[in-house]
Amino acid sequence: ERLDWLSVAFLLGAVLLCYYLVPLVSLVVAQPPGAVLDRLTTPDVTAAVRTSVLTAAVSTALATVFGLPLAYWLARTEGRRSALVTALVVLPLVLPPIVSGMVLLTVVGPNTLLGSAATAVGVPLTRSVVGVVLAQTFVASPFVVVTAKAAVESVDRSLEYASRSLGKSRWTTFRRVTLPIAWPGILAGVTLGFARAIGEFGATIMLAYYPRTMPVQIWVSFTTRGLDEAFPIAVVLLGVAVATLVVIN
Amino acid sequence: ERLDWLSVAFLLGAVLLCYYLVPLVSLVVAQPPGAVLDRLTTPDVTAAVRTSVLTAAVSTALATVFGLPLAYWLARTEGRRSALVTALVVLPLVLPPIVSGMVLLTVVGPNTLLGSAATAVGVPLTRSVVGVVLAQTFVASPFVVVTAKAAVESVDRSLEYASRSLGKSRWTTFRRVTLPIAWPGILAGVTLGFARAIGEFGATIMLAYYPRTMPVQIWVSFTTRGLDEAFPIAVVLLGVAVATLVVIN
Amino acid sequence: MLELTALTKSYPGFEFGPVDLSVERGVLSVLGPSGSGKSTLLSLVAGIVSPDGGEVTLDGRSLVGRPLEARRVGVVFQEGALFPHMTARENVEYAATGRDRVDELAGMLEIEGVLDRRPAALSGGERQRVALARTLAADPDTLLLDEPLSSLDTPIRRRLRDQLHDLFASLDIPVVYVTHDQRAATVLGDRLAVLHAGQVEQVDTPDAVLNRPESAFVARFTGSENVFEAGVVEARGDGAVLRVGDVTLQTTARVAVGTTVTACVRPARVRLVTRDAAPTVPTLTGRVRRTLNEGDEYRMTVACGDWEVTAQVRPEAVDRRDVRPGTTVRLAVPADAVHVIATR
Amino acid sequence: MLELTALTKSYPGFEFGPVDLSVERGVLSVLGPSGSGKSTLLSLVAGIVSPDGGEVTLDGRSLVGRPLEARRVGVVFQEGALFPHMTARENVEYAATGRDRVDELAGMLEIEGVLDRRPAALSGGERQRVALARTLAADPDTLLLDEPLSSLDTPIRRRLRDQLHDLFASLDIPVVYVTHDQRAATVLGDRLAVLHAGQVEQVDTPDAVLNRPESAFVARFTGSENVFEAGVVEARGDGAVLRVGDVTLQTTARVAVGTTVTACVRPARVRLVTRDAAPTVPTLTGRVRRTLNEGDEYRMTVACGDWEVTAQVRPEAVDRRDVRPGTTVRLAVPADAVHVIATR
Repeated sequence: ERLDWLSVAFLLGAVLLCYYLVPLVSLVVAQPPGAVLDRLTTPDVTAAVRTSVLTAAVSTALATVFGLPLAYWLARTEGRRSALVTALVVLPLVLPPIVSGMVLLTVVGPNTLLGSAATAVGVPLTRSVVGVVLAQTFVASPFVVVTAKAAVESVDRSLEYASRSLGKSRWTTFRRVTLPIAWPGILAGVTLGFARAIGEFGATIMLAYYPRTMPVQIWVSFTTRGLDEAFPIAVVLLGVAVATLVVIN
Repeated sequence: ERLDWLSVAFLLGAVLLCYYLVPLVSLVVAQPPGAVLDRLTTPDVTAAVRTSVLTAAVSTALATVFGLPLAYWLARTEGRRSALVTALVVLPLVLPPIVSGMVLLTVVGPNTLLGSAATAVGVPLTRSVVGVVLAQTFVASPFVVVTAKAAVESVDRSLEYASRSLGKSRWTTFRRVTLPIAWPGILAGVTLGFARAIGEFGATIMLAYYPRTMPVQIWVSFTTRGLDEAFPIAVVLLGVAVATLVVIN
Repeated sequence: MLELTALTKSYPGFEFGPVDLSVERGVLSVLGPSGSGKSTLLSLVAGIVSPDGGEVTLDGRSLVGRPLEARRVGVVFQEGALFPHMTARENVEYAATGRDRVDELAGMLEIEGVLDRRPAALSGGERQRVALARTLAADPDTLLLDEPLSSLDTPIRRRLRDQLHDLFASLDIPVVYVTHDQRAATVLGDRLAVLHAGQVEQVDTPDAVLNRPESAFVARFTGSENVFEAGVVEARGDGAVLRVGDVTLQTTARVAVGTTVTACVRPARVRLVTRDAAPTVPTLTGRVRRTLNEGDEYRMTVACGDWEVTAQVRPEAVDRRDVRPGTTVRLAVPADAVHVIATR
Repeated sequence: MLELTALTKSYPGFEFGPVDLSVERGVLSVLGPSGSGKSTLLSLVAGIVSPDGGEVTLDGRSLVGRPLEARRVGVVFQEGALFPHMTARENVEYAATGRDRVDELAGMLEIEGVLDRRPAALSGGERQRVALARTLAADPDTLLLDEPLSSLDTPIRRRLRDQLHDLFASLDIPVVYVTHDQRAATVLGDRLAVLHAGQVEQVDTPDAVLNRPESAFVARFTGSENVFEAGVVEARGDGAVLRVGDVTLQTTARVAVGTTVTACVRPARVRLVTRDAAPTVPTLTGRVRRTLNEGDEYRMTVACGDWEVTAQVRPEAVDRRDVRPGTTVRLAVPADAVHVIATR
């Protein structure tokens, strides 16, 4: 009887694994590599790759610069206030991206105060690279904050106390003790943030259908010219995902 | 100088928090509650809510049934094999949802072996409730596995050894020791999985543009009738996200 | 001089203080069980937590309100708290003013051979010595140590204890040594403070605390296992006679006849009178209940009527037949070994 | 009877065994420093890890290959491993066959008063007693204990040690008591195995291991701090004369003249000869280097020429003037206290 239970459990897990594995393999083998490579150089595809890499890099940089201090503060503060702030950070994480796009539109959309003002000075916040960055930052930065927070929390506080009791300032302590030890975790967070940003679809399509990022281009290709046209970009994004896994492990 | 550094850090964090908070508040106050409530009862909206709740519930159930054994195995196994399997589970997590939709289409799409066979017996795997469930399960189940894995890992193994050395089987040990202790973490994982499933957009729109789930309905409303029509569903999804936060804390 | 005045801190379910303590040059051992407030005391002095009230001064300047880095308080944390991403040398250099100082400290603490290793590659004793070197490298005005010996194996612990003893003698700053181990506290402290439930129960020289405890808690925690209630039946010029059940004991304490006292005797002061000894001293007669062989000594529990007394005796000083459970033996308790803790 | 035969297990960087051990009724203490393989030994017997080779049998049946739950091996884990979501009573009931058994064990281990508490609300000593009750409730065929006393404060540790001593005497199953504490090992074990680097260095009665160690490691780890190399300068009918530097010592060991030996002396066997004593026994003269006051005894390091010897003396047995560092003192080392570990 014990064996039966184990077998069933094993089987269930194996089915789920196959459900992950088979489609991924299928994507890679569905099309001859030559055809995929050829299509990689079409103008639509190269433009999308350029837009995505640029915007994801900027979003990740913003998320890191604004997110790291917040992560440190959350990791080193206890009590209600910090729990509330953590909840606020996690909220964009559990919010459907399409809703994230909507809520951003209510603030930076073309008919809003902010949106029209920005358009007037020549920096439209929607249908622009800025719009893509705004969408990606909203969706991806919580990953950076949450992961970096966990990384800082894993650094024993007594190491920080030890450093400061040796006469070193908070800043020196952060730079020479906390940061180097938390670095692998922070790097994982930044990498996850980049992966999330470059794959962002729901919020981006609401804020900036154009200029097309890779996910939006997949959608456009799929709806206008069928699945085949979307393959090269999908393979690129799969490559980014695999690279992400390699970095965070 | 130390003060300056702290102030700048504080400022950066505060800006990011505002970037999360302002749009969320804006969503809620942008429209008079009465108008939102009125639109909640239109047939499009109620159909979308029904489809989403049903499919997300089924997907979460599938993710739990198939994912828990896998999570337990991953939590209690060390070495290369387990690290590889973990990577495979995390891959759908870092893969852009639109790509997830694509890879699923290569296996269950209408022109595939599996897809056409299923359609022949009357269970189409795309443009159907089944399609929605397939998309949601692929995207949401890794959340369940990863979170449940962490929950089981946090249960001290010596408790399991103690139970078994008292003559209790693995199954009894799991049921009476591991599961009750890991329960809050597992529940958090299941809740996160549900939130992810109900908010799924990229993969769903590839596999099943119809029947419309809430996120797809937002997109359709937005493109065909403007932002206003999308508000009630967005508020519902925001409510789900907040409820998720409450459960996992 | 390090001075704590009316220091208080409250946590949910735990009140620390008010605590008054002072350490001039020399070592103050703070001894207490887990949960007695030892860590709180250290955290308050180091600046890791802020007190609710009271004052901490070091050489006259107030420390309260100052950040850790401005206190010049050196702390050796329980597991060393070495920076894991630096070698032992880098750890010490992090704090040191010059390279010479690193080499000097490495020589003093005998860690020259392990300076290029990361903390993970050090043994427990090496880790603690590197931590000590790092703390001293910052040239602190006082030194706090948090149970540095607790996780070490006996021979290494004993060796490091010897080294600490010699090191402390060479320092001329106040040292606070926090521990739950009575031996370490006694050996290393010039004075000994016993902490219990957030309060200092007694501060004195180790000998005074061990032999003249001021509370039953201090008595038990410092090894006076025989704590008992007794009636005073006779007063004498040189002390009094106590009665415990049907046993009579002499004490050098001057207590009034008719009062009830709480008294204690260290097991090491109870002697087993050999079979053939002449009954020159007053003895008690009892039956051996349990004998534990601790290696260099026997720890015997003897029932004298309804008073159960523990004696710690040297194997070479007793007849082996006398240590068997069930045997009837004679015990001698010197009058100056019977310490009266409290009268009522 | 529990029997381990040629048991081996290798880990990266650590080889356990081959180990042979057997325990009939009674208690085997396994003493060793951290990293010596104590946990591995326990895990192999309990079935938590599988051996690479060798055999474990309990009352004749082989345990190797059997899952934990089929072994009937009771384990008391280091911190108790109580189920945190159950009360103490539920923990014991989890393993027990009947409610009567729970009450009986609760009475025996004096935990009746805390049965309705969750583990988090128990003190360290209570936790260990509940864990013990839970293990015994399953009615095991052998009992393994992993350092159950190590995290307790001294008075509670001593009390639980006494209880364990009495409890073990009442059990008629083999008991393996694993510890790094020489006193606990000596007190509780009928026999004592010393583990070092995955190997059993010696198994014997506690007295034999302490007084006649078979290796320098065993000597040091069991408290014979004075381990030294000496030349045999004279053989006698009742032993030999050893020379350490410029000091002469007598031993009862029969060793050949001209050989070099490794010998040891327990500090407790070195006597400080009082100033006014007649020089009837052969004595060494030396200068006191360091004196540590451990409370009930002084631990003195005395330099006799270039031989440094540690003596553990009772305060009441010495002249207080003799314990000051720098003083010249006389020491007596009885011939039967000088144990020869090895010749070469």
